[in-house]
Amino acid sequence: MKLVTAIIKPFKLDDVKDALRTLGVAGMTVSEVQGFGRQRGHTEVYRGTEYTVDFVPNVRIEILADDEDAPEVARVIVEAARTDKIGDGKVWLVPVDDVTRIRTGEMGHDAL
Amino acid sequence: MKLVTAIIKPFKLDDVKDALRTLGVAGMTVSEVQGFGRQRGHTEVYRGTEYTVDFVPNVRIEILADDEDAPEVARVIVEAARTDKIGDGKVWLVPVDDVTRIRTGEMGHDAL
Amino acid sequence: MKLVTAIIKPFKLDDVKDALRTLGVAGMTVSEVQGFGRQRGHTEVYRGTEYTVDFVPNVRIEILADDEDAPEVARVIVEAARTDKIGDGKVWLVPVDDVTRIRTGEMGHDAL
Amino acid sequence: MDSGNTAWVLVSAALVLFMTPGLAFFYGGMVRSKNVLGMLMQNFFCMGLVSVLWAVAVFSLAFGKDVGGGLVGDLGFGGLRHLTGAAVTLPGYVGVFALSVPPLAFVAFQLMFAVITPALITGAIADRMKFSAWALFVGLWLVVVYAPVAHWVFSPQGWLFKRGALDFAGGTVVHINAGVAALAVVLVIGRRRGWPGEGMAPHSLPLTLLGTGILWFGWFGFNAGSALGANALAAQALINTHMAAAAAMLGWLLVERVKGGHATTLGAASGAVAGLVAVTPCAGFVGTFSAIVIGFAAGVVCFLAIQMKFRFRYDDALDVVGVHLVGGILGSLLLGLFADKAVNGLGADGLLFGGGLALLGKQLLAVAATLVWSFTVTFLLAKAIDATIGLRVTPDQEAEGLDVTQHAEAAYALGDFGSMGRLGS
Amino acid sequence: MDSGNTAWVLVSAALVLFMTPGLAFFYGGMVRSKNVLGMLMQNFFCMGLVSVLWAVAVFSLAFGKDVGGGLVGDLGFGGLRHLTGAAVTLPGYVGVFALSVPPLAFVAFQLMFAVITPALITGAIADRMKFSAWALFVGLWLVVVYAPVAHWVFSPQGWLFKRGALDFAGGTVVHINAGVAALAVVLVIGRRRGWPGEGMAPHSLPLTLLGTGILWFGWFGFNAGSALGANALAAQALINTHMAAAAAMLGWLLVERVKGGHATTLGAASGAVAGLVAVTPCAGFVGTFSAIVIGFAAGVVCFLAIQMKFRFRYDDALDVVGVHLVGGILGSLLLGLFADKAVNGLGADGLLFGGGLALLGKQLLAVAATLVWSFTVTFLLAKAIDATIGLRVTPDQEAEGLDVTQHAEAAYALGDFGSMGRLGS
Amino acid sequence: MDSGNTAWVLVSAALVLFMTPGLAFFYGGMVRSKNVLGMLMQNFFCMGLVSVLWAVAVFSLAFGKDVGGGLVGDLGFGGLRHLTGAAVTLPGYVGVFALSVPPLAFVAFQLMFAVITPALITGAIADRMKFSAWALFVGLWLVVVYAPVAHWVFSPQGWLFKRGALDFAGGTVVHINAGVAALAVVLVIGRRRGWPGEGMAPHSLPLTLLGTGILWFGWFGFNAGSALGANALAAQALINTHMAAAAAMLGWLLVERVKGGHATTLGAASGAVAGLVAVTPCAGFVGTFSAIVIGFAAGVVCFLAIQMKFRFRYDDALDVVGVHLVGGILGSLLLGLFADKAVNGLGADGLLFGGGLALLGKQLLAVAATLVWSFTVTFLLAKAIDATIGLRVTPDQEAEGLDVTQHAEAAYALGDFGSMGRLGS
Ligand SMILES: Nc1ncnc2c1ncn2[C@@H]1O[C@H](COP(=O)(O)OP(=O)(O)O)[C@@H](O)[C@H]1O
Ligand SMILES: Nc1ncnc2c1ncn2[C@@H]1O[C@H](COP(=O)(O)OP(=O)(O)O)[C@@H](O)[C@H]1O
Ligand SMILES: Nc1ncnc2c1ncn2[C@@H]1O[C@H](COP(=O)(O)OP(=O)(O)O)[C@@H](O)[C@H]1O
Repeated sequence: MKLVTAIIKPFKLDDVKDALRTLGVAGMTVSEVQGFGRQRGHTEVYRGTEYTVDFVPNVRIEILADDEDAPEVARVIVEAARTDKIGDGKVWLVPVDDVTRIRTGEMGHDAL
Repeated sequence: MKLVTAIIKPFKLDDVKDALRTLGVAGMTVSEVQGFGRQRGHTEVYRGTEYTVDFVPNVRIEILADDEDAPEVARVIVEAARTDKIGDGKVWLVPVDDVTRIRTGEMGHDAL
Repeated sequence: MKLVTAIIKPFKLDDVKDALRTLGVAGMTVSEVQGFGRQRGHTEVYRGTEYTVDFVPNVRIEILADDEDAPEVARVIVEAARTDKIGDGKVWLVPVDDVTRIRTGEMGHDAL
Repeated sequence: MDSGNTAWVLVSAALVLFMTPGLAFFYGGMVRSKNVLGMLMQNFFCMGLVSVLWAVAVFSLAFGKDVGGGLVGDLGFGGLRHLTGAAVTLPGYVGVFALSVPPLAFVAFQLMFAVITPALITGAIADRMKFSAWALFVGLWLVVVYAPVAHWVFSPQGWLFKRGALDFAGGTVVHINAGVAALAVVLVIGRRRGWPGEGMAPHSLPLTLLGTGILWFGWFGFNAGSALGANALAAQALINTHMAAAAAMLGWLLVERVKGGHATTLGAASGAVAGLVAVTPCAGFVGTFSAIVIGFAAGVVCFLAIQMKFRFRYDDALDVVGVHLVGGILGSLLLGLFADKAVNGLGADGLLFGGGLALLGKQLLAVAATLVWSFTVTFLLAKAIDATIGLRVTPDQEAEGLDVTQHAEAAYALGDFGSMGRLGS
Repeated sequence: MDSGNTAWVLVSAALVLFMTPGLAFFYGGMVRSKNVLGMLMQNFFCMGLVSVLWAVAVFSLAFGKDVGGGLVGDLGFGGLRHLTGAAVTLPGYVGVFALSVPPLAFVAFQLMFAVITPALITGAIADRMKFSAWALFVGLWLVVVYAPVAHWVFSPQGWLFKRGALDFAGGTVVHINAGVAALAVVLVIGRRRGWPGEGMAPHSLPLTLLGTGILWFGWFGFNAGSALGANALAAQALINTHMAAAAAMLGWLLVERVKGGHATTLGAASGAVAGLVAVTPCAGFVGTFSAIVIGFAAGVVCFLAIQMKFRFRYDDALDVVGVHLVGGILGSLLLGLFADKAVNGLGADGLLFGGGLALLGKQLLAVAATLVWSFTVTFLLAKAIDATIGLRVTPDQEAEGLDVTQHAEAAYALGDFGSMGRLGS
Repeated sequence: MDSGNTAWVLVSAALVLFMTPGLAFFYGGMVRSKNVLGMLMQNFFCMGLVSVLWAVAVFSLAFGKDVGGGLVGDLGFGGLRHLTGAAVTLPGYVGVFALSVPPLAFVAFQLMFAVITPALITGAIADRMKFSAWALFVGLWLVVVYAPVAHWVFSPQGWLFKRGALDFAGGTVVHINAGVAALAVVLVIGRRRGWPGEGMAPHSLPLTLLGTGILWFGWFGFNAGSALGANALAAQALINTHMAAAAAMLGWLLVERVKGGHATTLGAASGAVAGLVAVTPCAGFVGTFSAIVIGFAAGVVCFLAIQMKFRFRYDDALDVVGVHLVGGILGSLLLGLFADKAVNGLGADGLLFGGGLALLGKQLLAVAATLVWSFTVTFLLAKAIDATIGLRVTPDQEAEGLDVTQHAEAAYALGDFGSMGRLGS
C-alpha cells in the first residue's frame, strides 16, 4: 500500500479530482498548505511599509492506493496539475504498512 | 517507530482524544482537512444557482508511536471514531526512521 | 529520498525558514496544525462558563530531501526551532519512494 | 405636527430598525460557524414577515379602537387604512397624549418594536429550530402574544396602561414578553445535543461586538424616541439609556473580576445589553443617577442570572432569559422605586421618591400579567407547532449545522479552493 | 428655513452616505476572498472621487441653471460657489418646490446619490476590472452620464421632470441608470474566467448581510429624505420603503421555495434590496398597500430576472442588471399604475387610481430615455477606456485576485504564522 | 428650545457614540488576530468607564462654573445635578452662545467626545498594554488631561476660548490631545517585540473598512452636530467634513502612486480619516473649497508623517501620532489661514481672508498649550502606572496575544473542531 501525496496549485484541484475520478480513485483527502520554493511569493504594502510574503497558497492531496496503482495515480496527477509554470508542485510516494476503514474495520485493499 | 495517521469526522475528535489519553498516548497533532470519498458532499444554492460541494470536512490526527504500540493506537482510534456511517474515515501506518524532540534533542522512544 | 516533517511553534517559522535557506534547502511546504502534548492548552471563559482548550497552535513543515541531506536538515530545524520550553515540537523522517516535479516530470533528486 | 419632533421619530424608527440586524450579529457571533446563517436568517426574516403582518392587521390590533376591557384593538386600521396624511387621531392619543407627529411616523416607529421582539427569542433556541417552524411561530406569536400585550401596556386604552403601570419603551412588552416566551419555547424544543458538556465557543466575537455597537446606537432611538418628540424628556431618556448601559458594563466586568476571572469582551458586551434592557421601561421616568444605579444592578444581577440555566438544565443558548427576562423584570420593578415625577409629569413617584408602594404594585401587576399570558400562550403555541410540522431539526441536521441544512449555504469560504463548488448538481 | 426639516435632510444625507460602505459589504461578501478588497476599494473610492467632482462641477451640471431644453445645468455653481448661507435659491426650486432647508443641505443630500450610483456598477464587473480603469471610468461616467440624467429627472428644469415623469428618489436616475450602465460595461469587459462552470461561492455571507442591514437602514434617508422635509409625506415614504423591502423579501423566498429549494439568507437579502430598488421611484407617490404590492412583485420578478444571465451568457457577476435595472424599470412603470394624488398632491394619479394611461406613458418615456442615453454613452466610454489604458486585469492577475495584484494587500490574515510577512522586499 | 435643533443634537450624540465602536473596528482590523479582542475591549471599555465618570464629575469639571482663570470648572454639576428639564443655563452659554437645546442633550453630545478621545490612544499602544493598566489610565487621564483641556477650549469661560482660539469640533481637545498623549504612552511602554522587523500585517482589512465607514458616517454628527443646531452652519460643516475626507483619500492614494506603489484600500481608509481629523477644528469656520484644500493637504502630509516612526524608532503601532497628532495640528493651523467670517460670524478671518496673522497666533497658542499639558501630564501618568501596577504584559503574554491572556477569549473559531473547548477546567 502507498500514500501518494501531491502539492498542487489550488485552482488545479478540480482538474486533478476529475482526472482521478476517471481513473477510478474512490477517495482522497485534501488540505490547504503554504508553499515555499522556486516560485517567489508576493509583496504587500500597508501604509507605505512593504512586507514580503514568501509563501504561496497550495493544496495538498493525499491518496491511499495499492502498490501497483500508485505510480499510475501519481502520473495522472502530474498530467492534470501541470501548467508548465514554476510552482506547479510535487508528487511523491510513501510506503504504508496498513490501512483500516474505520466504519467496517476492513483492512488493506478493501479499506480503500 | 511508526506514524499513525487517521482521518475522522470532526465531532469525533473529542472521543478519540480521550480514548488515546486513556491508552496513555502523550501527544498528537491534529489538522483540518477536506475529504472526498463514498460519502457525498452537499449542495449549496446562491441566487438560484446550485453548487455541488464534493468535499466533507474531516480532521486528520497524526500520532508518532513505537512499532509495538502503533497497532493498538490504530485499533483504539478505529473504535472511538466509529459511527457505522459512511464517511467514518481511515487509519493507516507509515514507517518512521527517526524522531527527535526539539526541546531536548532526545531521539526515538524518548522523544515521544 | 526522505520526507522530513517538523512540528514547531508558529513564531519560530521565520527562523527555521531562514536557517534552511542558508543550508541551501530549495523548498518546503508549511501548514497550520493544532498540537496536543505535554504543553497544556489554555482556558477560555464565556459568560462565566470555562472552556478548556487542549490544543496549541503549531506549524507543520514538510521538506523532501535526499537521504544524505535529510539528517542535516532535521538537525538544522531542531537548532533553529529550539526555545527550550515545553512544546517546542518534534522532527521526524519518513522514507519516500519517489518524487516528481509536476512542471517538468523530473524525478528523484532533480525534482527538488 | 412639529417638524422637529417628526424628524426625531423618523430617525428613531430607522435606528430601531437597525437594531434587528444588530441583534442578528450580536447573536450570530456567539454561535458556531455552521449555524451563523441560520441565526442571521431567523432575525432578518422578522424584518420581512412581521412588517407585512403589522400592515395587514397587527398594528390595528395593538393600537386600534379598543374592543372593550382594554384587551385588544379592533381591525379598523387593517391594511393601515385611514392613516395617510396628518389628519387622523389614534384612539387614546388625545389630550396630554396627543401626538405631534404624523400617524404613519408613529406606526413605523412602533412597527420596529414589533420586529425586534420576536427576534430576541432566536438567541434562546439557537442551533436547533427548523426554519419553517420559526417562520410559522413568528407569525402566530405576533398576533396572539405581541399584539395584545402591546395593547395592554402601550395603548392609552390598554387595561394596564389605564391602571397606571409604567413602561416607557418596552420593559414588559418587549423584554419580559420575549424573555419568558423564549423560556417557554426552550422547554418545548429541548437542549442542543452535547450541551452543556461539549464546547460551543462563539465563532466570531468581533461580529458580536459589532452587534453590540449597533444595538447601543439604535437603542437611543428605542428609548429616547419613545418620548415621541425632540425635547428635554427625550434628552433625559437618551442620557439615561447611555448611562445604564455604561454602568451595567462596569457592573458585569466587576463581577467577573470578583469571581476571580478575567474581564471579558463578551462580558462587556453582555453587560451593556443587560443595562439597556433594564433601563428600557425606566428611561423617561427616572433621573440620571437612578439610571446609573439601575444599570449597575442589571450588570450584576444578569450575570448571576445566566448561571441559573446550568442549575435548572434548560438550554437558553445565548441567555435570552438571563438578560431579557431577568433584566426586564428588574427594570420594571426598580421603576417602582426610582420613578420621579420631577423628570416626567406624566409618570409617577416611586417608593424612593415619596410615591409609596402604589407604583410598585402596578408594576408587579404588569409584570405578572405579561409573564402569565406570554408564557402560557407561547408554550401552547410551541407545543402545537411541534405536534404538527415539528419544531426541531433532525440530529444529523443539527450536527451538520443549520446553514447547510436549512438554507443550503455556507457562511464563509475563506480558503481559496477552486472547488468550493461546481455548477449544477 | 425650518430646523426640523433641516435636521431630517442632514440626517438623511448621512444615512445615504452610509449606504455606500453598506453596498461595499453587500457586494464584498459575495465575491471570493481574493477579490474582496478590490470590491471594497471600488466602492469607497467613489466616496472620494465623486465627492470632489461634485463640488467642482457636477452639482452645477445637474442642478445649475438650465442651459436650454432641460438637458443640463450650467457651471454657475462650480466649486459650490454662491451656496453658503441660507439665502440663495436653486433654479426651479420655487413655488411648491421651494426648499425649506439650507441649499448646502440639499447639495450634500444629492451628492450622496451621486456617490452610490456608480458604486452600484461594481457588482456587475466584480473580480476583473483594473483599478486604474475603474477610477477613470467613474470620473468620466459621472460627468457624461449621471449629471445630465439627474438634471433631466430631478431638476424642476429638466425636460423629463417638466413632462411630468415621476421619480421620487431615483428609480431612473440611480437604479436604471446604473443598472443599464452595468450591462454595457459587462458586455465590453467580458466574463470572469471560469464563469459559469467554476464555483464562485460568496466568501462571507455575514458580510453581505451586514451590508443589507446598512442598506435597509440608509434607504430610509434615501427615500424618506427625498421628501426634503420631516412631514407626513416623509412618514409615508418611510413606511412604503420598509414595507416594499419586507414584501420583496417574502416574495423572493417564496419563489425559492416554490422552485423546490431552500429559503436562503442571500435570497432574503437580495429580495429586500430588490424591493428597496423598486419602491425608490414610488416611495412618496403611492399608498402603503401599493408599496407592499410593488415590493412583492419586485421580489418575484428580480429573482426570475437574474436567471437571464445564464441564458444570454453575460457575466453580471452580482446581478446588478437583474436587481437594479429590472427592479428600477419595474418600479418606475408600476408607479404609472399605483400613483395616487391623495398621497402626494404634487404627484399624479396612476392607471389604477383613475389617472388613465397618461402617467404610464410619461414613465415609459423616462425609462426609455434613461436606457438609451446611459447604455449608449457608457458602452462607448467603456470601449474607449478599453482601447486606451485597458479595462481588464491580466489572466494571471485575475487568478491571483484583485487584492494582491491591484492593491498589494491581503484581506485576511487569520492564521497566526509569524511569517505572514517580513519587513522590506 | 427648538425641536429641530434638539432632534439634530440628539441624533449627533448617537452618531458620535457610534464612532467608538467604529474606531474599535478600524483599529481592530489592523492588529493580528490574537490581539483583536484586546483592541476592541480597550475601546468599548471607554464607553463604560468614561460615561460614568462624566456623570460623576468630569462634565462639571469641563463645563461647570469656572473656578478662575479659565482653567477648569467646579463640581456644581457633579452627578449631573440641576440639569434635568430645559430651564437651567450652562455657564458661559449666554448671548450669542445661548443653547437652543435641552442642557442634557448638550451633556450627552459632549460626553461622546470624551468617550472617543482616550479611545484614540489605543491605536498607538496596540498589542502590549495590560488591560488593568489601560482601565486605570483612562480614568485618570480623563480627569487630569481631558477635562481641563476641554474647559480651556470648548467652554466659553475657558482661557483659550476667551483669547479667541478656534476649535469647531475638537482639533485640539480631541485629536492633538489624544495624539500627543499616545506619543507619551508609547515612549513609556516601548515597542512591540519584533517591531519593526517582523511582519505584523492587518488581520482583517474588511473590518478596518467597516470601521472607516462608521467613522465617516458618525463624523457628520461630530462636526455638523457641533453647530448645536440644524441650520445653514450645520449644513456647511457637514459638507466640509465630507469634502475633506474625500479630498484626503485622493491625496493619500496619489502619494502612494507617486511613490511608485499601489493605491491601497488601507490607504483610502487612512486618508479619509486623516481628512476628517484635519477638518474637525475647521468644519464650521471655513468654506467648501477651503475644506477640500485642507483635506487634500492632510492626506499628503499624514502619509508622510507616519513614516517618521521608522526614522525615530517609536512604535506608534497604528499611527495615532501620524494621523491624529499631525492631522490635528495641521487642521488647527490651517484654520489660521482659511477661516472666513462670511461662513460663520462667530468665527474669525484667517490670513488668506484678510484677517492677518492674529488668528494664526491664537491657534499656535492653543496647539502649544495642548501639546505641553497633554504630553507632560500623560507622560508622568504613564510612568506612575508603570512604576506601580505596570503598563505592559509579559513577553510570553505578548507572544500568546492579548485576547487569551487578558480576556481569556478567542476572537474567532472558524474551524469546526468539536473540541474547540470542553466545559470545566
Ligand atoms: N523540497 C521540498 N519539500 C517539500 N515541498 C516542496 C519542496 N520544494 C517545493 N515544494 C513545494 O512545491 C511547491 C512548488 O515548488 P517550486 O519550487 O515553487 O516550483 P516547481 O516545483 O515547479 O519547481 C512549493 O510551493 C512547495 O509547496
Ligand atoms: N483513497 C483514499 N486516500 C486518502 N483518503 C481517503 C481515501 N478514501 C477515503 N479517504 C478519506 O476518508 C474519508 C471517508 O471515506 P469515505 O469513502 O467517504 O467513507 P468510508 O471510509 O466510511 O468508506 C474521506 O472523506 C477522505 O477524507
Ligand atoms: N506522539 C506524538 N505524535 C505526533 N505529534 C506529537 C506527539 N507528541 C507531541 N506532538 C506534537 O509536538 C508538539 C509539542 O509536544 P509537547 O509534548 O507539548 O512538547 P515537547 O515536544 O517539548 O515535549 C505537540 O503540540 C504536538 O503537536
